[in-house]
Amino acid sequence: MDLTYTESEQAFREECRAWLEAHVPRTPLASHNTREGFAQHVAWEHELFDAGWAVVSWPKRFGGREATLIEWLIFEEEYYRAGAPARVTQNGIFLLGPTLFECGSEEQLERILRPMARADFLWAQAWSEPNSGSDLASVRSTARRVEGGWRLSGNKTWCSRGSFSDGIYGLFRTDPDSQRHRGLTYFMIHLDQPGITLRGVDDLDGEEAFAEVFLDDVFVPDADVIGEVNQGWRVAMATTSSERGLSLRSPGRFQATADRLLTLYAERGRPERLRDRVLQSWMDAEAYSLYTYQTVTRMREGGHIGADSSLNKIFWSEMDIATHETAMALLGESAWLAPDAPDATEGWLHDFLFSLAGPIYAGTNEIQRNIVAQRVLELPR
Amino acid sequence: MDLTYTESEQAFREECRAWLEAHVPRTPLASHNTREGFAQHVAWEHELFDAGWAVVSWPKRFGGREATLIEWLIFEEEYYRAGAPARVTQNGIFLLGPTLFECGSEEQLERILRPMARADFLWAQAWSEPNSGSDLASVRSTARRVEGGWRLSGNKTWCSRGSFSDGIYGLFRTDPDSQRHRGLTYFMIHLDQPGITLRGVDDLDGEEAFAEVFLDDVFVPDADVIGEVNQGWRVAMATTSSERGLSLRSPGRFQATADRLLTLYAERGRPERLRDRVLQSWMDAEAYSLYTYQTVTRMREGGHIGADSSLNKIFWSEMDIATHETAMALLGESAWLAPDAPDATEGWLHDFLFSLAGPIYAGTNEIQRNIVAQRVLELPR
Amino acid sequence: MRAAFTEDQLTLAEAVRTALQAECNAEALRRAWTETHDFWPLLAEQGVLALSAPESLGGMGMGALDWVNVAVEAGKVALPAPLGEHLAIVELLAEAGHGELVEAMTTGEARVSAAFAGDAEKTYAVNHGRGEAVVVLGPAQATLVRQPVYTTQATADQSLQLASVDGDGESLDGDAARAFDRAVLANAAQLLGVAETILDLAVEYAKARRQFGKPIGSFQAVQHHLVDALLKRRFAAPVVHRAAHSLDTDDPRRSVHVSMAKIYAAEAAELACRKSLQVHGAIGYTFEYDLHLYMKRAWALSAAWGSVAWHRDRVAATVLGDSHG
Amino acid sequence: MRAAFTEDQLTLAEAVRTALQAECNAEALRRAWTETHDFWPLLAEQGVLALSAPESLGGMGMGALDWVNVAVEAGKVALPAPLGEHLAIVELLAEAGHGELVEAMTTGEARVSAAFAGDAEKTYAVNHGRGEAVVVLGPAQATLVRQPVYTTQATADQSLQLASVDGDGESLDGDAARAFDRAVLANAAQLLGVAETILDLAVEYAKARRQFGKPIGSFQAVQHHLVDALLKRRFAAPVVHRAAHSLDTDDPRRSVHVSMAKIYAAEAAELACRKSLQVHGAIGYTFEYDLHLYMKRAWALSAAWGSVAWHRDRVAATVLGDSHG
Repeated sequence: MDLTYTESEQAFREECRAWLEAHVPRTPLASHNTREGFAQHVAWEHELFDAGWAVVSWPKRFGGREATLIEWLIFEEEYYRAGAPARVTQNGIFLLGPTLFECGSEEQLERILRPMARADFLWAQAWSEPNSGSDLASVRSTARRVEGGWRLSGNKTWCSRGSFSDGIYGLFRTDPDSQRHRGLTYFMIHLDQPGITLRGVDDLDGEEAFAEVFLDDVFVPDADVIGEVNQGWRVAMATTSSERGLSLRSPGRFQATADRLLTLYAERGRPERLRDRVLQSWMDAEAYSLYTYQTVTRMREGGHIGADSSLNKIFWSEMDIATHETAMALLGESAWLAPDAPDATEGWLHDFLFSLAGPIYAGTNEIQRNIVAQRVLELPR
Repeated sequence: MDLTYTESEQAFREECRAWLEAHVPRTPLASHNTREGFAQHVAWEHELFDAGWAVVSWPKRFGGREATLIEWLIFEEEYYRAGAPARVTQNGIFLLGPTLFECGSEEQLERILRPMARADFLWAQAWSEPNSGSDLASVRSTARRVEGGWRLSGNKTWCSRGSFSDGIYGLFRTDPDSQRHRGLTYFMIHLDQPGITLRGVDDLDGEEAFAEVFLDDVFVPDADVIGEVNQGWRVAMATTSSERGLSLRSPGRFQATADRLLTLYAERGRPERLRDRVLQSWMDAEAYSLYTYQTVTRMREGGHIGADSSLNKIFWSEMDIATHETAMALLGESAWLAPDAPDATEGWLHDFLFSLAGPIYAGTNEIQRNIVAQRVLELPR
Repeated sequence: MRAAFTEDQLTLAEAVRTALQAECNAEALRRAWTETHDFWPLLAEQGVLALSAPESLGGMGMGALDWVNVAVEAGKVALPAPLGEHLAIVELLAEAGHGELVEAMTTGEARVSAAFAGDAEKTYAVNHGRGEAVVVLGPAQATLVRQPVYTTQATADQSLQLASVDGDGESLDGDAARAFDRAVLANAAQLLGVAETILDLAVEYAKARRQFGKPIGSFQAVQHHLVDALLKRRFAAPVVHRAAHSLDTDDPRRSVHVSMAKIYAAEAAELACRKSLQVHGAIGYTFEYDLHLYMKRAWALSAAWGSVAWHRDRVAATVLGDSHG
Repeated sequence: MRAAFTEDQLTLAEAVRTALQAECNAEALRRAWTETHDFWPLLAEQGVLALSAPESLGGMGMGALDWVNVAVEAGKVALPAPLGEHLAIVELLAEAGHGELVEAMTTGEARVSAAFAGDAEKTYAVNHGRGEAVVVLGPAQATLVRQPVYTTQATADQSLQLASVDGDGESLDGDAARAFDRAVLANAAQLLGVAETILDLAVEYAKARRQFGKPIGSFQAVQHHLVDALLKRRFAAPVVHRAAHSLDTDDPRRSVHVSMAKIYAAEAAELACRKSLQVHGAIGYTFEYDLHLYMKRAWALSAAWGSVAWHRDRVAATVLGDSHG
């Protein structure tokens, strides 16, 4: 157990920090859930990629710098500490990217990864259907075999920032006689194809954070199938245990939030009545970081995250809400002022609302608890 | 809405208080889960009954004083405020008694109620079987028709203070072909009958708080069947909505505990770090009392408690644990000293351990939440 | 002892419910974002504005037990109007000799809101920021600002206009502490109402939405979430009702009881938000579904008139005899 | 950065586990109520008593990272002996020039326990109350009581003998603060261990016990109870490990990290008790079933060496710069 950083890790941190200090925009960008803000974020991603910071843990040939997982955690800590912009590439680089590394062909890696990482081509996930949320396997959208590819029809929803994206990825039923997990195939779909209709869906903030995508006989070439036909479920699941995946939510974000909370607490005169809640948030962010360093060490030494990622998700999502609730309590009535109100305080309201989505997206916490019960504790179904 | 007491209610309170002040034993009795302590408690019950305080809300002919439900709440408040002994008759007067009022014959009422109320004949409940705890309907014990009565065989467990009791009551399967709730009959069984073997079971305190009862062809006369044969489930359920039942746990006990907690907090120098927990316990005891007064008012005006009793049980059992946990925290290391240790502090350890049983007995809180979901919120099964 | 409302009280609340449910649905709330959708004339017409005013000034002289369920109904529909504030201050203004103003208020001609004078630097008045006066009200003092300078402050709850208030005030010669407690009670009652709506939406959704081949409301985790929210809501109600009783009877512990009402109602509403959103899942997180209209109101009400932590300090000061915070 | 134990560290803990699981099962704990079932010779034989003593005094000179998992194993079996106290104080005694005593302690000939000098009037030493000395240890001072006068104090945890300590003490000239932090860490590690046993019992029971025609472990409510307990236990472990690291590296925030270890481990153990008992139902509430042996140990450990609230104050004083409590 050595919780101190090596010299090279320390050097990596300093390099990150110096670059971020020099380049992170001084004024916060507009929200990435708006068209204007999204464009600003895309420009930032270009800058990040061109300097080699977009995908630090990826191979150099795809724009990475082959950083270790520990270095990736360091990068994330510095990134959030610097208050750098939200990552509009995240559903590409943390979800589709890892899937391709696990199951993609060499041709796909070559063609897709760099544009994904540079935000030249933006990807949105398309897991849910109107009647398939928690029950991910109840996919109804279909794909029909045609010459050189497939014709896709159906309806996908809750595609984050789908309105501003170039492509989506998700599962379609390729075997019409199949049930549930079987007979599904993993497709990547370009949103400029004929047959696609998109409807923007606003979130609690009133911003177009989601899109619903309607597919009517949309052509997808064979080259955009990941893994084997009818093996889409296995492909999707392979991602969840990938060490590069979003399943390993980096602690940097939560530590930066906890630090902001401490500052807010001091600014508000350290109200005794909220002390224990502030303290708990700070300690939980530490605990989450320590837990993650242990997980990452295990993975570096050949282990897998597996169903543990569900424990992670429960922890960070509930911690994140508690932290933001405490911030709102510190702010009092002014917490609820809209961003354009004269007395508005920066950021907390938006972040509070976003934190509420944590126990819902990427598998509700109820589903995560089921997974932990059945796979970690090995309780019967 | 009139939350002040009428003159007659006030007079009733003063009468209770005066009698209790004059009669409650100055030194606490030994634990009622020991043979010695049980005997002391029985003597107390005699005194209580003879003065007309054992069953205040019952008809006069059974030893009550026909008090209103509000008066019953007042009696309970005064009883616990006075620190009077635990009621060893409770499984009789609050469970079997109400069942007899609802479903018993006139002969049964005449024969059973007074000895029950005076603690001349002590009753223990026998709902559970080794494989039938939460799943109350999975009764395996059987009753076989014989001349003039029934022969009972099987195994009942968790009979509180069964080792010191004279009789038990519970459900037996009288229709051998029946499933679950059907074909059960409600019996009262004298424990001095041939064929009965009793095994004491110690609780967390190491006291013989429970008994397991083995029945081998035990004779029970027809006179000791309550309600109709094969309708035992209905008889048992009728009790749960009885206004005289334990389902309406009186607030007096919790308010007395909260008052003791406030005293303890002050004695320990008002440690800031435990303030909010102490406050919450006190407020919750108030809230529970207010809720109960509304329930009782509704029942006096013809309403039924029904599945609301499950909400009650969840609330008081969780409040009770929190209150005792806070007391233990106030006491620190000395909280865990055994009653006979030189530095022991009175009562809290025993009461803490007992509080932990609250979410388990009389239907676990998981079962209670299911009942509320299905019967109050009308969610599907 | 009779812990239930009178027939008259229930009938009044029922009448207001009928009127509000008809007029102030989710559609109306959405309209209120952009248009001035004004519910004040409706309230005047229903006699609601006159409830707590003295009979000598054209009011109905009713007490807190009479109007508390009216405030609950206002909460249920997330009424975008400072009804609670109005009910709280008319009596104080009458005591302080502002009879004419009170008369105009009961008919809806004059609009006076109230703002909490707490620890924060600024005070915010809910809605009709354009009203002719604002009472700035704390637990021990009240001032009347006659020509307030408003700065409109948009909030997350778009149907609720907030304004920070500046301007000279005159001290009001009346029972400010009582008026403050009334304002807190009205706030708690609205929280109770909005918690119910938020929970009802979740229960209905859980019955209709199917996953894994059955309604999600049949899953134990979903059932227990909703039961937990129900439990909080149910046990908060009598605490709110008792506070109304203590106001009407001038109970020596009135302020403790009122603060408890706020604590229980706010916690019930906040838990209802959490559980309802979780049971809804993604749909509850959208702008087009109605849940957020009520959640945002719950949050706004919870933050107004003293936070839960603020009121906990107030209860502790009396009950535990300490002076924390 | 490598957030994992070394092979040597894991091998040591594994060896201790094997020895303890063989000797200190539930049966042995029950025997310890009445007979003097003494585990000290076993610990001496296994070399455990020598772990943290300096090599110059016949010890192994090991650090907290080396012995922290040994303490976890002691917790798992609810070892009825003050091993944590022993591990915490040998280095302090060596520093203070009590070399001979330390040598005798590492072989098990001398028995010295330690007691927390907290806010309470009395100090209690765990087990071998008959030991020849007691170190009374607080966050900033340590005294050695050479001929302690013991008053035996039975506790709920019958296998753990407690004694209040009186007698004159001599101030120990060594790093008391560090020794105190070691004692707290050892306490936290044992809590982590006992939490695991308590949770394991529940998981096994949930698989075996059937109700409504299926194992209770298949019910979502039961599953989620157990997952909540697992979550707390899992996230407490790295916090305890980090505290050991900070002790060994003399991290400037060592005391914060140690207090966090206590907070997380105690809360994990307490939640494990609640959930495990609830999942067991009535059987868990009996004296004949083993669960209570471990629950009572968890409660006793949680109350020892500063409560969660006490340690929270200590963390807040540093992290939030306030001086509450």
